[in-house]
Amino acid sequence: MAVMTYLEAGRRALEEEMRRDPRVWALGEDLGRGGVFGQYKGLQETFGPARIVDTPISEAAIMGAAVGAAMVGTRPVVEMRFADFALCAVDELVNQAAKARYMFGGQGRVPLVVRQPSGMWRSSAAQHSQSLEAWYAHIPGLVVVCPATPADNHGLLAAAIRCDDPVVYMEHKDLWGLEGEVPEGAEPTALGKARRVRAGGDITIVTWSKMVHVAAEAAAMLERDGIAADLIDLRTIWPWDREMVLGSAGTTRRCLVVHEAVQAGGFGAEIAATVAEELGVKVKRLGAPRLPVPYAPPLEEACKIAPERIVAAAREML
Amino acid sequence: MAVMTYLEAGRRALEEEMRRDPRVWALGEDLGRGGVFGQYKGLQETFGPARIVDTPISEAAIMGAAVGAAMVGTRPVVEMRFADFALCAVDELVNQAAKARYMFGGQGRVPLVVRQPSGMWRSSAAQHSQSLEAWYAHIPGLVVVCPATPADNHGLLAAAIRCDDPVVYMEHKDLWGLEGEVPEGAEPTALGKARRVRAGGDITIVTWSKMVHVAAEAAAMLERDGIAADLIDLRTIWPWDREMVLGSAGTTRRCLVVHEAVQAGGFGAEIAATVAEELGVKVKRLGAPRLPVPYAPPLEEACKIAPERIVAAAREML
Amino acid sequence: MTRPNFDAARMLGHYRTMSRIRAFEEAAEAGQKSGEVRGAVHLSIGQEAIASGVCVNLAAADYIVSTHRGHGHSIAKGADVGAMMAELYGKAGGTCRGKGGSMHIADFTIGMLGANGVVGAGIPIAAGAAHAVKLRGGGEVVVCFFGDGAMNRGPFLEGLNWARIYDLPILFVCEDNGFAATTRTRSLSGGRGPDARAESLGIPAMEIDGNDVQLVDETASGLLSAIRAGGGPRFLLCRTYRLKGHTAHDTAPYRPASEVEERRRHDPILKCREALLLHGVPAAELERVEAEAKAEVGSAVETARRMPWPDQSIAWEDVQDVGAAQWR
Amino acid sequence: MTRPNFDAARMLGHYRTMSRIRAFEEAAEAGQKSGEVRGAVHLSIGQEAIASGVCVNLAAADYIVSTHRGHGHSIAKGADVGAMMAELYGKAGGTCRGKGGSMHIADFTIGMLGANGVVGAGIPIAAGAAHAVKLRGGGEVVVCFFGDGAMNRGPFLEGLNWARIYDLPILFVCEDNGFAATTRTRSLSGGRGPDARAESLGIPAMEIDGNDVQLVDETASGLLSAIRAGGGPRFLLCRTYRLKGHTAHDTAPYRPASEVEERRRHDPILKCREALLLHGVPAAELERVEAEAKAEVGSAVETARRMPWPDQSIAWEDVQDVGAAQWR
Ligand SMILES: Cc1ncc(C[n+]2csc(CCOP(=O)(O)OP(=O)(O)O)c2C)c(N)n1
Ligand SMILES: Cc1ncc(C[n+]2csc(CCOP(=O)(O)OP(=O)(O)O)c2C)c(N)n1
Ligand SMILES: [Mg+2]
Ligand SMILES: [Mg+2]
Repeated sequence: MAVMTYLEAGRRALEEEMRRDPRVWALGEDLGRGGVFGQYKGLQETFGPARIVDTPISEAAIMGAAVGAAMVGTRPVVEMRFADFALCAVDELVNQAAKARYMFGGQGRVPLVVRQPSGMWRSSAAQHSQSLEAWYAHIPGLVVVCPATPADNHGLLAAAIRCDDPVVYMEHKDLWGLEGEVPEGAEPTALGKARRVRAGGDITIVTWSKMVHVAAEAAAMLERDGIAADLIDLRTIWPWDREMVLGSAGTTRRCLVVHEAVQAGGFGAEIAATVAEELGVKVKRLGAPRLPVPYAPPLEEACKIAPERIVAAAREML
Repeated sequence: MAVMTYLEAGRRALEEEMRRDPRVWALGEDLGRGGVFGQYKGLQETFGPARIVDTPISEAAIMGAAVGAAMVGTRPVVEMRFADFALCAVDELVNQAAKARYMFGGQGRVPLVVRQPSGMWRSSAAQHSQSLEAWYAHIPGLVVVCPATPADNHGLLAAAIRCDDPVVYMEHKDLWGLEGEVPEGAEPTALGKARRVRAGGDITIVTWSKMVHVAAEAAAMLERDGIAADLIDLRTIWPWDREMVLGSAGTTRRCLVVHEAVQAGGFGAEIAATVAEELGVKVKRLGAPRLPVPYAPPLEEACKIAPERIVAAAREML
Repeated sequence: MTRPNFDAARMLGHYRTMSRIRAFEEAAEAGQKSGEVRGAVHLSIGQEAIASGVCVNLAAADYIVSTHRGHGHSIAKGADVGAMMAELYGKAGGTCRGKGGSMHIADFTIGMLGANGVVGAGIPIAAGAAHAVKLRGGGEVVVCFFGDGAMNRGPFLEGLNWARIYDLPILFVCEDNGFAATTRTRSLSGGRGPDARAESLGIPAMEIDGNDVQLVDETASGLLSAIRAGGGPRFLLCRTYRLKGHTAHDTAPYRPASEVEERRRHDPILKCREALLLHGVPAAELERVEAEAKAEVGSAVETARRMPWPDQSIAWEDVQDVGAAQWR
Repeated sequence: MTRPNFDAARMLGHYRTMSRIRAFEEAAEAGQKSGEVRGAVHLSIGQEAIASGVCVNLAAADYIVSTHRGHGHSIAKGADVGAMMAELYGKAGGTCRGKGGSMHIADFTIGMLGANGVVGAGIPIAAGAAHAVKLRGGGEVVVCFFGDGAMNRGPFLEGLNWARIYDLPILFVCEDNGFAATTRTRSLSGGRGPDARAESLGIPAMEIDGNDVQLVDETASGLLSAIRAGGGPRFLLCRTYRLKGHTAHDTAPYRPASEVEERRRHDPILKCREALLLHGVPAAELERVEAEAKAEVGSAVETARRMPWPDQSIAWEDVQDVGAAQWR
């Protein structure tokens, strides 16, 4: 066990995987200088510029080249800098990486990881704040991961790198500095398995990424009122852990889904709809209003979910 | 009233709007030759190559140029050929067109229409068959329209062209040849208003695009068994007609949503989740499995929804 | 006039490859017209010399990346014509198990990394394949085929720049048939052409008659040697002509019959045939080659026709490992 | 040495514009460091001559499209410094009502169509604005600013080709400060440079010292005249240097202090000052101009500080008309 930041945990996972497997390499802008958030710090010194590759501002080629390089037996880790810039490479990710194995009848595989730092962070406004996990969850062929803790940013990134599928890996920018314990020498975390943050029998709260921490606050507030929330950190958005979610909601008969992304068409809809279909119990979602993320703090606030709102929503359902 | 195809109805709407408003123009590949499906036939002869613009294979520039041209007071109609190719222009559509008005504090507007022919058609396989309306519905700033009939392809395209917001306009490729009556000289169809295809009190079926016709078949089959479906063609996916859907589902207490798109993370989830949240009634969705669309007919079939499946799903809910 | 460096056996090989491609394309066209071959089918009739002339210089371990018009490249690289035809027919024994069809034809066993339904998308993919080769210190080369229309897509710039700055073992082959679908490419392309663009990105470029298979072969051979020697990327612009429409359904009314007539006289197979005859290869030999090609393709069609459809259960295979059983 | 064609009044105008930009950038930097200015802030310190030299040749009706580093362009085009500063402070009176911040600074009233958070994204947008101008038969021109790093993005090729083939009234201005964020752009760019790429797309290109405001002004003037006369697009490559880090938080440890020191001697404001003094403009006059610039910006900061936050209700405005009230 060692205490480290979410950022450092990701850095270590990459470093360990690169040591373990010489086929693993990383590519993206400014990686030699440590990457835009410092999450690659020191890696080029360790592995050299051929394995920690500084690229031009060519998102389409970064992603497209990773597809070709993955097909030919290497395991690229693609850095997109901000999830928003991955929108410059959607053909490459969605039409190529996600579909190659299938449309070629299983001949080729595209084992790549696309790191897409996501979410609202320091008033970054409309083009640097998006959370688009729902998009990628909708695309057959892709795995989608949203780690919430240092331990998971370590264990899930390792798992993503070892995975033979293309994985969209969405770190939350506002979590870089979060500290937590990371088990040493542990096996990678299983993809597709949720984590029960705290157990409770009164209401199921399903969430992921930064909202795990906001929801944990809310759960603590509810607890003070004697309401026990079963709080689930989904961790992997696709495939999502239906078993844990349906199991919990079947017991509590109430399922609240909370995410930072825009609520309309967000992945919360998938979960709520599934729970309603399968169990016919109460469901509710909390997500951002359908607004581009604004710059000014009080406006940005309008897009955020405070613990109090989760508490209020949970109360309404009881 | 005149009987015409879905394709011709769209062609006429564009022609009429171009006559009405000199700021309207269209741009895309091979438009001078009528467009890849013939939906622009004759328009370059009528309006000249400056208003029906043949473009290079530059989807990013087609969309990006349309954004700039819209900001400066013209009203471009962008042809993307296949919705799948619009994935080469996502930054331009999602980071630029959708957000410009907002992030510039209302200074600029981007009144453009992006025609994105969608859906499965003649074994076109994974890169020419996608239905991605859920993506665009998730993006603040965008209007999303999916016409199902010739009358609507006329009335909604006219409305989309007159709209001051960027509109993603998704014609279904398998409907081009569908014939139907189109009222002459009618006002554009209101965006955001669903159409009740047939009234019934037993179950609400919400659908759009080609699935309207499949669901109508299913409704006829159900009727033979004495089950009256309230069949709603959503027409506009964002904003969707919550009022009609919730009104109907409140009466029937059952809401089945059917769409051609992949079910996981499809827009059906939004509707089902909303209905469950607001009314606590039975919901169910039918969409494609999470598969890239395969080529061979029996495989492609696995992605399609037959009327019988709708009937079975409806029966289960009763 | 006889030609210098004429190698009759090698040229006869080209004649065979080109005849096999031609026969395949004609069968694909017929299949599309009969409705047995679905989806969009893009024929390379008239462009066979490029595929044959380039690929003869490749080993099985070398890679190619292709376009929507990919049958010829696949055959020239060594793909099995029977499995290819089965793929077009959407049958279980197709190269892609019936999941891809013409636009996604691929054969990874011989380094054919796939056709592509998106114009220009193969360029960064090919650059990435070459990047991987370099990364693992391999000696393979990658050939990236694309059409003149692709020069106006952003990935052209990004992919070529990529190959240049990382000094990758890749040959870019632009098949300039003058058209992007129904539009004359040059009317919508600024500057001198794709070769000038490649040069502006620092990649040495050459322009040749792509209908002269000997010339394509010799030129590609030289360029590939330079690449194998560590010389970095090269660009080869091949002038050619698409003798058929854009797709098998397109009758191409947008170009004058006289133009097509004129170009038919430069049919690469015809040219190759003339050269072979001139160099003393008997006509009977050529006819035998053609007949064999037709017979091979004919039996491929028959086999494909008789082959069963893929079982619907395979629709659920090859999507992904993680969550493989979770469809909704 | 005195300069030919020296117009003291015009140069004094440049001195004023550049001083106002410099003062604005220094205040933005301070605001970012104090935490009052949020988001990412990219300073144009050292690059002011390009904005001033180009924009002095534009009328209010002409358009510009900018980048993430857009303060200078906005000021040179005539945006109100007070409203700009309020925008950086996220206040109600900002040019974008506090919704955009530095990276989305814009002022449509004076034809400033927006900064952009996505590198290269402005290029097709600018081409489209010029397309619209041509379509409606207007006489305006569009200037598209972008950095050297943008030359490696696909939209560079697509947007320039677009401007060429439709013969649009647009001047592309590449501000080549040698860096793309923390990386030296040339190390990741094939070929001779962005001007060579422009030429390969058929657009006449020139390269000049972008720190010499008189030269920028004269060159831009000539190019814009050609464009206004219907000559189609032009490309101007301006060599310059970013005297500060990539963002206001970046201390730029990746470049030697000696290099920055060297370049500081080519500070465009310094150069302009020397020229003015040499041509007899009194130092006091220059100091007055600087003091005015600082005062203007100082009061803009004070006003911005005191200004109220935007009311949260406006978060729901400016999204879209259709479905404006439907948030979920
Ligand atoms: C990104 C994209 N845009 C448009 C299309 C439609 N399309 C398919 S082939 C083609 C023409 C391509 O021309 P070229 O690259 O010259 O290849 P050719 O067909 O001549 O072999 C077009 C426009 C596509 N497949 N992908
Ligand atoms: C598509 C995209 N990729 C990456 C970034 C991150 N980024 C912002 S500015 C910048 C460097 C741009 O360099 P250049 O174009 O030379 O402009 P400069 O910053 O030097 O003015 C980068 C990489 C971005 N904003 N957009
Ligand atoms: Mg072509
Ligand atoms: Mg720069």
